[in-house]
Amino acid sequence: MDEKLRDSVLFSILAVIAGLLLSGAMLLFIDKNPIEVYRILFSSLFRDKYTFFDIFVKATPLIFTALAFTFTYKASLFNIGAQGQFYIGSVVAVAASLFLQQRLPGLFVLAIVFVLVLAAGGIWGSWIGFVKARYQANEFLTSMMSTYVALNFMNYLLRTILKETKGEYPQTNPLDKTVWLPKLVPGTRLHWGFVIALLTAILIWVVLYRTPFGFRIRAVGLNQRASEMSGINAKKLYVLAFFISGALAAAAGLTEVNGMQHMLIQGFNPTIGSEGLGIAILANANPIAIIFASALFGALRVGGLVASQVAGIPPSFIELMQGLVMIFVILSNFCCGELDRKREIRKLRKAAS
Amino acid sequence: MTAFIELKNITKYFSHVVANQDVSFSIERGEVLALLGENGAGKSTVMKILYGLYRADAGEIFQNGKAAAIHSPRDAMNLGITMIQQHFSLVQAHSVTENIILGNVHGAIDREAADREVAALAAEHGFDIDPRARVGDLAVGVQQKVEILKAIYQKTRLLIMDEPTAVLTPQESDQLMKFVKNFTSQGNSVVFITHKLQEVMAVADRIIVMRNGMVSGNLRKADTDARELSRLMIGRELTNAAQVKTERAGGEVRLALDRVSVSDHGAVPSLADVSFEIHAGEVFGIAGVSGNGQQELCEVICGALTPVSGSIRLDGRAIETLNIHERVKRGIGYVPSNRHRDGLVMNMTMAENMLLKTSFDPRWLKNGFIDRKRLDAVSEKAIADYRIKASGPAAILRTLSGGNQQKVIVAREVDIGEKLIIFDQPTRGLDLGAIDNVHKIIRAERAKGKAILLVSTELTEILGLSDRYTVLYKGRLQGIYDRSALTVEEIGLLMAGYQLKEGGAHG
Amino acid sequence: MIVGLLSRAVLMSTPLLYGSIAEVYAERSGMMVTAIEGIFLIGAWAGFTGSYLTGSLLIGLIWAILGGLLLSALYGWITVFLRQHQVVTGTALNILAVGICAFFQRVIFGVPTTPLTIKPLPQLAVPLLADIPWIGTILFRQNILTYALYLLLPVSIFILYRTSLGLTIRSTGENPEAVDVAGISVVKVRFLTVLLAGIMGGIAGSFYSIGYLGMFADNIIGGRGWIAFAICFLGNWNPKGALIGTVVFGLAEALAIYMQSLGGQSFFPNELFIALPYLLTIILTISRRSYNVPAKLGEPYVKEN
Amino acid sequence: MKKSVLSFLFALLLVTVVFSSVSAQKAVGDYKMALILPGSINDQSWNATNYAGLVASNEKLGTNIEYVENIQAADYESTFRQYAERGYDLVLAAGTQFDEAANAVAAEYPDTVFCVVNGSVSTGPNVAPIFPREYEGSYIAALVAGEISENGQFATIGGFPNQAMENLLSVYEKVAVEIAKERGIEDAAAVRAYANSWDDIALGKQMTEQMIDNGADVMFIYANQVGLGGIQAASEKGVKFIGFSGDQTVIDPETVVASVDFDFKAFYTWAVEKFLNGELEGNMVHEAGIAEGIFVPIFTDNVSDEIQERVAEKIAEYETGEVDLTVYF
Repeated sequence: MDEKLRDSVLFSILAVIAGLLLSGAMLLFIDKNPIEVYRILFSSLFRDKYTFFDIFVKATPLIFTALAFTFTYKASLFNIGAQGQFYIGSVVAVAASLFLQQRLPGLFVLAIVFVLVLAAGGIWGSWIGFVKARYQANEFLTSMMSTYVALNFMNYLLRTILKETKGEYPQTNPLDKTVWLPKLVPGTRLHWGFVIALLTAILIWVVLYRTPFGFRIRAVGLNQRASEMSGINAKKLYVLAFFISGALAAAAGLTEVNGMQHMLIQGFNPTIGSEGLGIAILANANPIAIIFASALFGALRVGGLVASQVAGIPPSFIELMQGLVMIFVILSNFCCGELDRKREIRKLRKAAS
Repeated sequence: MTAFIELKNITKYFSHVVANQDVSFSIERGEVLALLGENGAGKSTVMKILYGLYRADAGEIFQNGKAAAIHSPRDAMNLGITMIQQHFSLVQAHSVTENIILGNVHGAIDREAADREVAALAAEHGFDIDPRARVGDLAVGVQQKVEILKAIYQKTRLLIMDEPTAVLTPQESDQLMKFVKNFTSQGNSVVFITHKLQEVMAVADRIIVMRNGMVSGNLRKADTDARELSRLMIGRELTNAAQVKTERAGGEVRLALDRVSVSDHGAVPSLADVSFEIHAGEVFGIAGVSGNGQQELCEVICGALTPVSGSIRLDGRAIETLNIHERVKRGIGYVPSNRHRDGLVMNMTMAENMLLKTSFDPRWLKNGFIDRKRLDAVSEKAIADYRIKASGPAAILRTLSGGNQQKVIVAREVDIGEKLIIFDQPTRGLDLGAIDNVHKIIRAERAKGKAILLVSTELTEILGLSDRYTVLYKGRLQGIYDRSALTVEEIGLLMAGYQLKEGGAHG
Repeated sequence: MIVGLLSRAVLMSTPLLYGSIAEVYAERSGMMVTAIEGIFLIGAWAGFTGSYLTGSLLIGLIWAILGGLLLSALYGWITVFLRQHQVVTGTALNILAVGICAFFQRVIFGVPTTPLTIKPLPQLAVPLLADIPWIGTILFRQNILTYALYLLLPVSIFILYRTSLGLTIRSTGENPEAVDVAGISVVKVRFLTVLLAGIMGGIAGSFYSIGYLGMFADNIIGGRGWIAFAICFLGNWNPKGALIGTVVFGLAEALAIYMQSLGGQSFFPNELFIALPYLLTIILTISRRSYNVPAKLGEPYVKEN
Repeated sequence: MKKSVLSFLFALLLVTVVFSSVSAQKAVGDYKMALILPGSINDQSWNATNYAGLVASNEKLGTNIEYVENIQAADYESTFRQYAERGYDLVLAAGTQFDEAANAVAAEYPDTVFCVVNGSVSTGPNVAPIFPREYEGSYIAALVAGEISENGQFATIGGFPNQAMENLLSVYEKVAVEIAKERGIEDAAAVRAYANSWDDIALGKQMTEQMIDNGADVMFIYANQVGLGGIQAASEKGVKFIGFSGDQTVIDPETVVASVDFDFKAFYTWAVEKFLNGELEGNMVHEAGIAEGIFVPIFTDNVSDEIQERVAEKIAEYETGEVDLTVYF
């Protein structure tokens, strides 16, 4: 077991390095010195307080979407609709905040909004689980389609009833300061959403590994038939797992709207769903490891932005880095599996001879 | 004269087991070779290597004295070798013809011509098969004929059959044996993989016995007997499953099924009008060829299936509408025949598997979380009580041997089944020591006054353990008998669907 | 006007049908090509770049095919040979494809001040047929890629149901072990269908850049690869079904654009039309009765345990 | 006496300080300036146009404006801040979508001037948006469109329906229809649609095709890359297209017979010069239009000299202030 864990950590690190090396080599095509670019990229992270804490600002929603993917993944379900669930969460967060901000005290509003966001995201997610349970509809397909539906729903609202009062752009009015998530570190953008994300990751770990409910989720994921034969209602768990998954992704909407952007804009964070998936894989679907993997992706994004300001590399370089890192992580999963197999065979040979 | 096929020093490792070690033997022209051994002895593996499905880690294969490079089944087929897998390799959704010509045609397919060709081939060998029938709709015995036709279609000279009679009635088995004799009389060879001694004695010319991945005997049938073979197979003398004399338990009726029917897909009922009672302190046996409704019977009692009609009572109370979870609470334990699929989560720990069926039970909770101390203690106790070879409660179940996995499930179900325990094929794939162990447990639980439903395809097991038994054929009971009421031949007829009194074919 | 609408529906359906037939082949062998969006994008980019640099649409098309082939080969290598998860691998490759196209677009073309355009594939009127009223305009005044499709569709049906290759492909998705035992390499079959999907996906992608628009933009595909993916499900994994599914999507899109181009509506939910195909997919997925999903779709084939 | 000496000394000090500060005034190239772009500079439309403005300013004025591309909504504020933190004197951002962020950040960094191109909100002494009066540009486009239309059917596509967009499209439509009617086309009319996208080229092409099928004979699109698809469609259908925001006649002079080029080179140079001269004040929107030479009509040979002259006359008329376009809003 220990060797396995060591391999998986070692290979994940190697995979990240390999991904960065290969994408760095691409920089030679545009006559940039990769070493110099990476030096700027990583040193810029520590350039000032603001930039440094921005890593965690970026990581916050990613933790949520990665957890969203993970939670259903543990039940052997694929929720790739986190992007749409995030949009639903964002819409509800902004609509409820705008509606309540004048009427109730700020913290009170935040609490209500939080509950509403979780409920809305959960319901939006749970129908995917429901049609899977009831009609055996492929959840991969339905969750993917649900993102486009959510996106267009959001676009419609932004173009009509949620549109800013000056009526210029498909975006909402800014929120009152009273309903902002409070700042965590003064002089930076880091808000309490990050703490919520950390606690959520820990909570999800506890739920999965320390409660009967989480146990059943994992059992269904590892052997659905045996679980059902053991009296576990897999269909009910499908709906519940998707409810929680949807609520988690929607929570990212709350932290982004109330914590960071303080309004809703069309085309808001269009990649956090797929990045969340990548992070979940990098973290081997471990809620605690997700925190670190999210910080890495956050760092790549923040550093990449600064590097494109300072070193003049095109912004597509960030996607190149992320894509290659993900590919290498997948390859490293294969290597770990092979190493494990070889090790077992070696042991057997020794025992046999 | 050189052998048709010769295997030399074949060695194969799987990730958790040594499947074959230094396996060497030959296959002659025109002979029926039996490959005998317990489950997991490495019989199938070595044949899959010969057929090119697996690649050996060491060793060589010769055909007619020449080294043969077999890297894929295609190579094997080119050498005239075909293998029929234990669970068949047919595409359920495709027609008989499509299955037979798969891999054996090139370019465009003239469907009508292919159908005609297959029909002619079937007629030639006396098989009654519609080439256009969907394989998934055919009975298992017929599916095997499709597999055989496929081999003949390829003009094979060596036919390897993996446990071919496991799914057949004794009468169907006889037909198969006739085909084998006929086939080998034309100079072809057959390898028969089996763990059944009687079969070996009936059909084989020569016997290779395997144990723990190694060849433990290579004998002509004429020179050996069942006693020697079983010794080679299990490593020690076989003691007859002693019929322990126990007085008939006179307990009250514990489980009562009354005209229970289960419909699978609406058409043919998988259980029809099944009625019987099991008393407290009684073992009730279900004999029959597998696939005749045994699994449905177990599942309808444990709650995984709902009957379309009839009632099930436990201690007089109707339970047919309760779900699995509620029946677990009422004390019904169930050891399923396919433990990997239905009873265990292989990638979880031993302790987590102990929790699987009772995760709703508040006794495992402490402040809303799983009480791991308690769970570990219970698991430790199971490890001690059942002598489970595991490093501890945290051992991943996959790393345990098959027998120890079975012990885990038995330990759990015995604990759950305070009233009734269902054992479906509880000894399948276990070594003799483990079989003994399971039998002991069944007797002990009986003695405690539990009702026990024992499903087995091994007649010796049924006859050795049951107080009363029945035979299940196509979802119907073929009468209920006391332990010593019938001869083995009579039971065989019942298993094949004949009624004893009328003597005519049933259904 | 209605003729124009239908003609445009056929036009816009063309790449979707290429893509969904590509998926039909792959999924029949058990492989979900979840990298389809990325393959479309690479095809669009390589097709444009090849055409622009060489001035030949044919060479552009070849580049597109090579581009699709390359990405699908990577996908196939990881999922078929290394047996890694198909959804996860696809997600990674889709992100990577965005990076590659945008990055190398910059590497090759720098920052042009005027739009880079090429002359897209011309509409060719088929003699005689094009003069049939209505149908002529709708079906026979299209470009060469659409005509190729008229051939590809029956050929695909023939291959899948009337040839040994088709039988092998279909069997691989249902029961790979049977195929293995029959002496055919499962990984080869699956890799082959994935490559085939790469080729057709590349052509589909290039349709947007060199078949229709004559230019390339980073988000030129914008989710259309996923629509092709969805159509394969809706079409019950056969080319005929894919055709029907494509027509439905094509009509919905054409209708959405028709409504949009009428203008003058503010609260009218255009978005509903844009989302309609996706909603339709969900509804059909739920309501479909005879679900013909290949039994081993998405499962890697592991021989040894 | 002492007092006068003191005051003299004080005055001297003051002069010295002022003088030295003048002599130490930065060279143009020493100003730290940056431009934030919402998309990629090779998008062949909005971002490319702004980038061209930056290049022109750097070349003509000797400034050293840096740029950063593809900034997503979530990073507007942080990007402003990062430049401000690093002591940039002027931060430009291309697009009104930056308005909120600029106004939010500005108060904390009084030494930095925030200038949103196309912006219209200014709530601080150091927030100085610059705004091209796009409706003046669309007026020019309408002058051409009205003259060249054969059936008087005008069609327009906008990216998103914001106020500025609606104004400029209204001016275009009403003026074009008016001219067509003057030319005797009684049933002249205009139809307007929104793509709700800035970058879906295929959508632009399909919508345009549909509008042409519906009868339009002059197209006018202001929706970045969406417009590129529109030109493609117009070209295939043989319909005239009035280019906007860039010199789109180079794409296809047979189709794009005329184009209103936003001279962002002039616009940027104008704005940056204002800044260097200390005239880029806050709390107001700096508008520029025909008078500032931002909108340049470009004609191809497909527009007759006669029409070109008439258009030039009308523009001259406008510059004298005789025409009020706001009545068309």
